[in-house]
Amino acid sequence: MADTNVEDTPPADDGHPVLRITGLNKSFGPVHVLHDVDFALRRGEVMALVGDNGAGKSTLIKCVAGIHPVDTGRIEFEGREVRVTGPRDAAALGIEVVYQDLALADNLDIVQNMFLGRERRRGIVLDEHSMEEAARETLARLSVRTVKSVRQQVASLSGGQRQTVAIAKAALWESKVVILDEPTAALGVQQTRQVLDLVRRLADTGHAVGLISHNLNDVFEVADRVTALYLGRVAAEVRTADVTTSQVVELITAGRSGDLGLAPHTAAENI
Amino acid sequence: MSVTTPLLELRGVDKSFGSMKVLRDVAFSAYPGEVTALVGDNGAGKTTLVKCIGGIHPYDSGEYLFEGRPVRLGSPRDAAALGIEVVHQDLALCENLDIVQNLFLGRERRRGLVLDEATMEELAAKTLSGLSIRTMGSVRQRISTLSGGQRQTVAIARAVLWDSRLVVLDEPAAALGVAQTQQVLELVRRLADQGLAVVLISHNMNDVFAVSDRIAALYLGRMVAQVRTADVTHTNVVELITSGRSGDLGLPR
Amino acid sequence: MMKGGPSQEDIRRHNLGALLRFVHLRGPASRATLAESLGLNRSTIMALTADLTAAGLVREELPRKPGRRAGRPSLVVRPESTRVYVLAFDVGVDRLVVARVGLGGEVLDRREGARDRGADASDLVTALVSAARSLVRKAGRDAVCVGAAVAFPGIVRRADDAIMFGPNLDIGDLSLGEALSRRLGLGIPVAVCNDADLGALAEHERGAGVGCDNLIYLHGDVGVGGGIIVGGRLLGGDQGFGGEIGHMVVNPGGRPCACGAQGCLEAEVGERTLLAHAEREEGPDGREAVRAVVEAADWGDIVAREALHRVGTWLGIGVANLVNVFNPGLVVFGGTLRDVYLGSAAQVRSVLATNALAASREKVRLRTAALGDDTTLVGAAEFAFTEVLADPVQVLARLKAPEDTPVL
Amino acid sequence: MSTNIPEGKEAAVKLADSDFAADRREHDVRAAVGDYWSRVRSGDLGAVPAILGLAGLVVLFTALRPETFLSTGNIANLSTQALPVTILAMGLVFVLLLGEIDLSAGVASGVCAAVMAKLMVDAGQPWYVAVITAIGVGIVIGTAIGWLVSVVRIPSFVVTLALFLGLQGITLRLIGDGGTVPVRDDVIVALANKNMPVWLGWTLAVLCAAGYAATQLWRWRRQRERGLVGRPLVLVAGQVAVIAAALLVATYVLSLDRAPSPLIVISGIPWGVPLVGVLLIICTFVLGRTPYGRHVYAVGGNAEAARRAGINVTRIRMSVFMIASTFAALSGIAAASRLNSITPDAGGGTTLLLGVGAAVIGGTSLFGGKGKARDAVLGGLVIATIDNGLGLLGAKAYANFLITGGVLLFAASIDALARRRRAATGR
Repeated sequence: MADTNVEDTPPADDGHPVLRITGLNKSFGPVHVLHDVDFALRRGEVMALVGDNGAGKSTLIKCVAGIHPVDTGRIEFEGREVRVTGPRDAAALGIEVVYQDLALADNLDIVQNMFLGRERRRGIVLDEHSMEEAARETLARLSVRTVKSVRQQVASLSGGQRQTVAIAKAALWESKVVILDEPTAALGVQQTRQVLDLVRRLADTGHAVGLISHNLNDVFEVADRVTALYLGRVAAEVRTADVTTSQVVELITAGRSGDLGLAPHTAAENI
Repeated sequence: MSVTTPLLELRGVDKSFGSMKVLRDVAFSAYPGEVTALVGDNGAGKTTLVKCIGGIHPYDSGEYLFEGRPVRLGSPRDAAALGIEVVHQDLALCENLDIVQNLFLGRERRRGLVLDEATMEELAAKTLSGLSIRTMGSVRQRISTLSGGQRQTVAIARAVLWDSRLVVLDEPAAALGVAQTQQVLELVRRLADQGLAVVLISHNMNDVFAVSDRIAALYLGRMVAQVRTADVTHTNVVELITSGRSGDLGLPR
Repeated sequence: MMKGGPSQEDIRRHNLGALLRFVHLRGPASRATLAESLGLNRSTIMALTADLTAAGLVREELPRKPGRRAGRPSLVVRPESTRVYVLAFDVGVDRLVVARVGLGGEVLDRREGARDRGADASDLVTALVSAARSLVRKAGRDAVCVGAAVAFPGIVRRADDAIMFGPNLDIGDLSLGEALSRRLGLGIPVAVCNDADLGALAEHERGAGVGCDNLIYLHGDVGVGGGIIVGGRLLGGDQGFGGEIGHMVVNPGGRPCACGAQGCLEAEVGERTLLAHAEREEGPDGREAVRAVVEAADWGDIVAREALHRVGTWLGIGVANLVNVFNPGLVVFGGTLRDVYLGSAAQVRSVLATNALAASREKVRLRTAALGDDTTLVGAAEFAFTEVLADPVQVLARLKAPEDTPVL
Repeated sequence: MSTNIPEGKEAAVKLADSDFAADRREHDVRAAVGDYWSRVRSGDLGAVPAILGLAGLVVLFTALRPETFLSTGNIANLSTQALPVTILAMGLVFVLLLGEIDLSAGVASGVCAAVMAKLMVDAGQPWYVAVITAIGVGIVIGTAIGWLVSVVRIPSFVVTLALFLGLQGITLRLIGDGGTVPVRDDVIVALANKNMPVWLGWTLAVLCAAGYAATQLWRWRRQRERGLVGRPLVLVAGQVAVIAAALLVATYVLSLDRAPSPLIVISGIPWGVPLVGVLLIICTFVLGRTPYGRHVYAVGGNAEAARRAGINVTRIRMSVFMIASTFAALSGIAAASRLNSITPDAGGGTTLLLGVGAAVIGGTSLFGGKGKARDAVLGGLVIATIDNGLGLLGAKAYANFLITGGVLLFAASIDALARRRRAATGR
């Protein structure tokens, strides 16, 4: 039952995962939410994390980000076991999480937002020039061209542009792992395109990217692999090239699909 | 039952905000005596659609039929005049007033200059007990003393009191405990069983399956399917929500 | 009796019953409404009302309606709910309720208590009788008790109200109805019925099933009971044992059931099974424990969610079979199954959609009990009223005649 | 005994949480007291703090100045002293109910009084023309504030702060720097300085008591008739008795001769008191019994809800400022009557603060949505009592400021704490 790891046949091993989580369990008091979860993010790859509402996606991400302490389980970063006890630990390792609410200050401009809380300074003065340069350089590296000026106030940006800024902010910090929580929710088709492109480029520039999404078309478009959570367990980790959307939906709603997924008796007698 | 005409029918509704297209060619129907669940991912356009139904947003093009007759809504007042009541998530109740006062807010009964408190109180009690609402001590309780579920109940009862014919509920069970959620769900069901057309927006598939007669799924601003709940499975609905198609249903391949 | 057609007297008795039944179930009504609904002319209604009034079963008065200024008020016929009542006993595995229910269905007064799962039969009778006596004492001196019935979680033989099988509540060889009737000393028999059958009756007459003559009621307590109404009548079978939906096998070779079989619906969706799936066998049991599982699932507990998912699957299969066999218009979930259904509706209906015939499932409505926790209690009350509703004046006369000495 | 159904009354299953049991339950005195207590516990204090405060102050000052404070002369003085602040506060209650503030009400009262005085003294107009004009000026000021706040949507704090400065200039321009315009018109002066004939006072008092009793009982009967359970008759009767007794005792005290010399007779209710009484009745009626009043509470409680319910929020918002300024005009006239003159600083200084203080001390919430017209009367009496009592004690001006400020802060704290309490018990 614990041996639900379908990923026993090693995938064409493109190096060790940057982040690897094994056997993670998490309860909130009596409420058990994650059970023996294995999850891995690899350099240059987008890993989609899918699951029904309440399957444990956000909890898993918050465990990775150090917001929730884990009950049991092992977190390895670049092959070494690490302890993540707070958001600062995660940031120090180079794990950045972009949440749905983005946490941007509307009244500040793009540069100010990207450096919020980690401003560069010279003596006691803010080093505006260096920050502006770094921001512009990061945006250019990610081929973000939709923003007219880095000195634009965030309030004047569209939803897609805000998402872009938030993602770029995460990429600014020498981060190795970037995890995005539903970055395309509430965006139009056009803007979704931009953000997905950005997600792909993030991986192509050498980051390990985790993507939480409800939209399977987006997932299939941009992700290399999918981890499907079903009631707090990993139903399967598969390559997007090997499965269809219907199979992933079955993994999400029933925990199994054909040969994939959980053993029958845990998946409610195979119905 | 399928021969009954829908109370509300939208055809080919488009809606854009500036250059952003939010609804595309949406068809939607709500039938009297039925609960129609409106499901979709965040940003699929549920809220916009509800606002179009409620007359808050004008739609760009498309047809709006009420009882089979085309109507044009200019404002929420027009919708209210047709008997369309939208219960938003924030409920819009005055916490400093009591249940009766909230139920009659803006449409107070009066005798001459004076408020007719006794009649309002009687009608309020009658409406609430007609909905088998059994969880409140007194109709003279202030809203500030009520729980979230009870507030939701008051907001819904207001729709009934005003003889609404179509009630749209935006996530009525969000942020409620399970006992309260169950009560609200049963209330939603009772509304429909009394002959109202009910549109329920919900993220919770159990809630959707527990009370709905039809499910309308939005995917990226398109209505990909409107099906009878009896004919679909949980997996079908999740697939429609997450990828816009499921088997024969939804977007063409 | 041997005559071809019904006699004048039969017709009158029937009409009296119909009128009383109407105000009992639908509430106070004007003569005009009664005439229209019963298909009788107004003078007949007047005569019937006069008879019932004289018998003390109804009274006529001015309506209390909001905005009564409009129009001439017409008299309404109102059941004498405080003067004519029945005693309803609801014997659950963990919970006992005794109520005094007035004509018109209003619960006038009630006593409620917890029952220990290990308690024996004589304790049960003593508790019920003492509660009933205190209810009778508090009724007015002019009030009259016209019937009594017990809702019991077991299989009851219709002929003599003998309890044939009650795996979750064993009371031995005791004849419950007789014992209660004797100890109460009100001169009325006490009927004993299967609780789910009574639940079906209650939901049919006062709950979610008003106006639906083909319905199935599923009642969850420790076990699972069922009541099937076909064509407006309760399906009893040859000896009244019918409708034991809880012992319909849904999973051959599945979990063992108290009845000896394996994979009964009760064994797959009952309280013990749900708690076992949720890894809560150790903790408290009963209705609150079931609710706690649903609550935990709502909070996101994966064990509880999976337990509900599994139970929902079997419940869905059970409902699918019932829908295929009976083609009901309505399936009502009561007792703990209300919570289980609301917590697993997506699974129940998904299974129904894949397992039931499209034609049968298309129009079936799934509902929770509108009477809530009182479904079986209300059913007992309705059952107790049947006799007086069938022949109002006679029954009342018989009850009042013997002696005018006060009871107890 | 393992099966048990407890016997007796306590065993009866509580229907308390079903079917509006509280509406059906036979209300007895105990239940009513219980309800009241639970309301107090949830932060709905009503008039209790103000009444307790007033009683405390009376006891305190009586103990400190036993011979003067409770003398009939001082009591009459107290009632006229409370006059301007009470009227001002009554208007402010409307503004506060919306959660807004009118900082200019004090100086608006000065402007109106100055207009009145100038019209009578310089233009020789009769008193009624002057008074009507003054009230008209009040309405104009209120309309201007209301328009700026509700249509232009400038925060009321800013609008009225601006007017607070600006209107002082107008008073100064009208009266002239260092000038004083005397008010000598008999009618105006009578308001705060003359008394009603004793018989008229008694007649009015008895009429008021009877009228109050009649409306209360009539309402109670009507509820009973409809099968709605109101408060028990004993409580209604008790409330009527207490109010009537207070009314009659006050009339009796004010009907005693309070002349310092035995040669003349001064007795009767000061004319200002029935004026406040009439305003109180009107405001209570408007706020409690009319749709307009209900809408004021609704906008104060949740403007968005009110808007969605089809209430014209802009118009309601505008109207309350008009009412406040109109009452300010009346308050200015009362103040002018008391002082017999108008100075350039009329309505300035602490006038406004005392008005707001009176409303808040009486129980009106600064957060909007909660308050009654009677709050102004109770609060006005508290403010006047402090002023009067400290005067009798010969306290210095600084002490007066300190103590009044302290009382205001105390009342506002009670308001804020009660609000937190309400929020906490809400869910």
